[in-house]
Amino acid sequence: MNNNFVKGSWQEILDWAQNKSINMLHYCTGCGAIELPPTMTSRYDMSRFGIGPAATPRQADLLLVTGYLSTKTLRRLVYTYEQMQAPKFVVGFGSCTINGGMYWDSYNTIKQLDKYLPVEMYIAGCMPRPEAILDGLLKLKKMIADGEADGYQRYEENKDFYHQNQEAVLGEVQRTQ
Amino acid sequence: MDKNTQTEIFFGPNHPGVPGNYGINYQFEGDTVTSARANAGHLHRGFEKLMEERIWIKNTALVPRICVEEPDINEMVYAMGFEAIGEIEVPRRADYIRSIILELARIQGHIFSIGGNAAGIGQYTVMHWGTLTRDYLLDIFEEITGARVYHIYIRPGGVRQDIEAETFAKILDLMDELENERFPDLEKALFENPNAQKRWQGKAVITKEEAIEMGATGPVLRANGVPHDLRKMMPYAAYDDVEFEVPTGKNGDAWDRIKIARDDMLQSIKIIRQLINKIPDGPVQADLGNGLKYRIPKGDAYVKIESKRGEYGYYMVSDGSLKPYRVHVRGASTPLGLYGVREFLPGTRIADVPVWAKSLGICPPEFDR
Amino acid sequence: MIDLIYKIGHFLLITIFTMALGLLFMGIARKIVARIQKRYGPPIYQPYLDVLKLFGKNAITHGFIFDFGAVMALGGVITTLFFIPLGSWQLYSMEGTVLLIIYLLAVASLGMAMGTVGSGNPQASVGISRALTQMLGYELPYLVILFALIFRYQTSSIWGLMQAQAGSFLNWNLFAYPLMALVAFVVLIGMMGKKPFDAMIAPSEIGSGPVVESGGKYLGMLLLQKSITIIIELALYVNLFLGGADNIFSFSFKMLIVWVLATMFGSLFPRFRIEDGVKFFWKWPLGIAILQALYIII
Amino acid sequence: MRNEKDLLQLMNAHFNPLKLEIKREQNVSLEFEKEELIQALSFLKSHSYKHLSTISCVDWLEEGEFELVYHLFSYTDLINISLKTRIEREPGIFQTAKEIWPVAEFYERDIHDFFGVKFKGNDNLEELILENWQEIPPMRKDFDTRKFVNDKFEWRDYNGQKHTD
Repeated sequence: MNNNFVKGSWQEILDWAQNKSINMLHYCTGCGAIELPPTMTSRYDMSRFGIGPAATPRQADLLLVTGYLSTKTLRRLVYTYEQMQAPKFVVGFGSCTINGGMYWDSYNTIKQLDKYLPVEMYIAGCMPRPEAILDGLLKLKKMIADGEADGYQRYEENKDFYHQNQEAVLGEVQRTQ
Repeated sequence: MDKNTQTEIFFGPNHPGVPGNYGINYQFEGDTVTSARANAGHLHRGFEKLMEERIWIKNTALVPRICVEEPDINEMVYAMGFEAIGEIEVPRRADYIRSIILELARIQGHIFSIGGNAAGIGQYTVMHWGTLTRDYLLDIFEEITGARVYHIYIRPGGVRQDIEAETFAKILDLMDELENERFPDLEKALFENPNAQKRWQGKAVITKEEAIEMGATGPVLRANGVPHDLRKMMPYAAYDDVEFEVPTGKNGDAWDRIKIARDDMLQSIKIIRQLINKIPDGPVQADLGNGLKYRIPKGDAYVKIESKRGEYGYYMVSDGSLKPYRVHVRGASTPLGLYGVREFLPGTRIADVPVWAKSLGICPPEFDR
Repeated sequence: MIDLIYKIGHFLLITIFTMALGLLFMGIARKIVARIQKRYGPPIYQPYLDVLKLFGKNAITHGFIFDFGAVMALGGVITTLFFIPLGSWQLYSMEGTVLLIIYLLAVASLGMAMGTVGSGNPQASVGISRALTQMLGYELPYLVILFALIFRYQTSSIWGLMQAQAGSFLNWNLFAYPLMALVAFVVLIGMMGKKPFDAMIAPSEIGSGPVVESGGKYLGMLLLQKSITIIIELALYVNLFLGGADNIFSFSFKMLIVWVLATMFGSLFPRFRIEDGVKFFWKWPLGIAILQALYIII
Repeated sequence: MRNEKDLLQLMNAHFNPLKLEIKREQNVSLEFEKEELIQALSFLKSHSYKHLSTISCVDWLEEGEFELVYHLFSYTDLINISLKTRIEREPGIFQTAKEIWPVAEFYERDIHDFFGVKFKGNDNLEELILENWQEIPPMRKDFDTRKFVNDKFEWRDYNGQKHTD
């Protein structure tokens, strides 16, 4: 992965193009995923903002973590995140990704998402409504256009912080590169 | 699995064709699945442990989050379990309102699964129409309970609040709209579509003996012509006051199950109309004293109701304290999701694996809990 | 020398124009499908943004075969552009024969096949094996039709076939041989991989088939390849059955009509399974094509 | 079509259950000795109780026993029957019901995951729901989930004050 993210006018054009067309990974990790179909289909129609579902991590730029994460899902999520290509963004859904939410004392779910993956933005709600999802994604588009959405760079820079936390919960994790 | 002829596909937790966060690792040769294994556990949050840490009334907020497609089923079974152990009499009006909520949830669940099945075979238009129709039902739920999906409305002893008259009128209008406009569209686009019939006919066949042996109930059993429905066999809430038929199929394949889902919805509309016309007056909540100090005597009970996928049951044990001693959740698709994948998936084609998984209504949070 | 520069300039102009037109058609298709599904859908210029974004992203390569596959697919398709008369523009299309086009299209899909095998993902190889079987399916009726046409007009060059339909629109092949045009329309949907014949890129079964491992610029190249393929196949159909056109705008307009019809037709049908698709091709279209061919020969 | 009482007489005639109880209309529960339960299961299966809803396990920590509950249902009698038995907590071994109902293999694997009960005759008892879990089975009463979460995970602190204290 080349690390020289040069901040030039070319980068601004790419940021502008990135925010106009986002491929959201179709991976419903938690119970919040039930509010995604209404957002993607006719009533709230996310695709008019250029956000559409992508079938595989390779083609995706946006990783929606929809709700709580059991440790088993966290392992697969880390693999998925590392398969995705920069520039990539993570959006945390619902209170379960912020502070464990309803399952704060469950032995099998993680309590804070941003200890394991760089999170651009959280959408609050114990399953946020489609309007909240759209509002959040529009804010994300603005952040991308202004170049503030640099989660993937933060992940590169303090890679060992994230890897330590992941290994603390998951034990050994296979690394791709 | 010999390496040279068979390869393995992780029809994994992250895949558009899989129903929810659940994986099927199958080996295939040519285009046919040879062996398969369920890769469950991705949605495990330890519900039963959490329920033992919370007092009775607090669990009503936790319980609907078990199965996301049909939250009201969990609330109902939890309330029925509490009332069964404590021998609590629920006012008749609350029974009627509970049945209305359950039937609305059934319609919402069935439309969503028909949309999901259609998306599995590439018919995205029906998915869009189905999810749009479901949203109208969520608006009704929002009007009654204040929330779209998790309603926390059915409580031990009754329901949280009454339904006003104009909400009943809205429900009746929606039922007419569903029956005269929405369903005929779906009928023409999907059920009269030769392609869809060809994609579903004869696929994912589960015979009567296999279903009973495995403990699978609901559309999987009724698709073989067996009219088993817990609303008829063990009537609960207000189902003994309404008449309705139990739709059945003939040869137990995906096509019959999806037609049963459609006929179930039509029956639910009939039930809701009868319930609204005959609803008695009276209180909607039995007087159980202060919610924070609910306490029922020592005892246990296994209660079950008919969810859209079949028998959904709780085994609840109370030791007389403020908290439940043990709650065991029996999801409707547990036998199919774990055992059925290993026994009945081999032999199907790769193109039919999503048809197999979605038409059998495998809902992973039920057996991951 | 000047002639060579003129030719290169002309060639670049055609390629860029075709890519832009193809992406515009894909944007229109997404809008139509969205309207059928009672929603707004992305703006018409969305595919341009997708391609620009894709070329801005990093991409992981799976070895030389993977890269070469994508380049070969795009290259193969661009070479076929030489030989197709696009309305008034014709580079070498004097010599372009129908069989050459069929051969060059096969080269492009073989290139994609090589690329996906290089990616090593089992879902990609299942996808590409489906694509090639489907090609087998629709090639048969298509060749019967082409031989019938060639026999009828005694020339195999597209330009010749197009000239044969000059004059009033009455002697377009669409009206001369309506059944054959219908069969060619169904085969066109199969060639473009639109629903109900998109078993090879079925997202819910094999995670978008051959392109499952290609992200970033590889996906951008394959998107461009798809846009050019659409234009080529539409141009072939318009030339053979709608009498081509003298200027590029009426040519594009005719292509647009055929494209809108194909999209509407496709958006209401679920996906065939791959062997049902091939069986369908060999049952009705092949039968009608043979009937029509006999009618011409006798 | 038996009603609840006939069912109890039938069971009384063939086995000697410790406790018979009609809990509610269409709901009956019986308690058996450890050794007799498997025969009672196959006996009932041959008498139209073909549907095994699920197998539950309750951990009675004070009495030092696990309680296994088998829930059956008959499509002709329309009666729900729960067969209970008690096994000691420590060895926690019981025979498998796999031969009678093949699906029981997964219910037993689930109970093994959460309670650590070993079922003789059920060979694949490896992890079904949890993934490389080192502590004691989580659903046992002596496993404290809040203490475990305190050590392994870290709650978010809102300027110095954890959201849970």
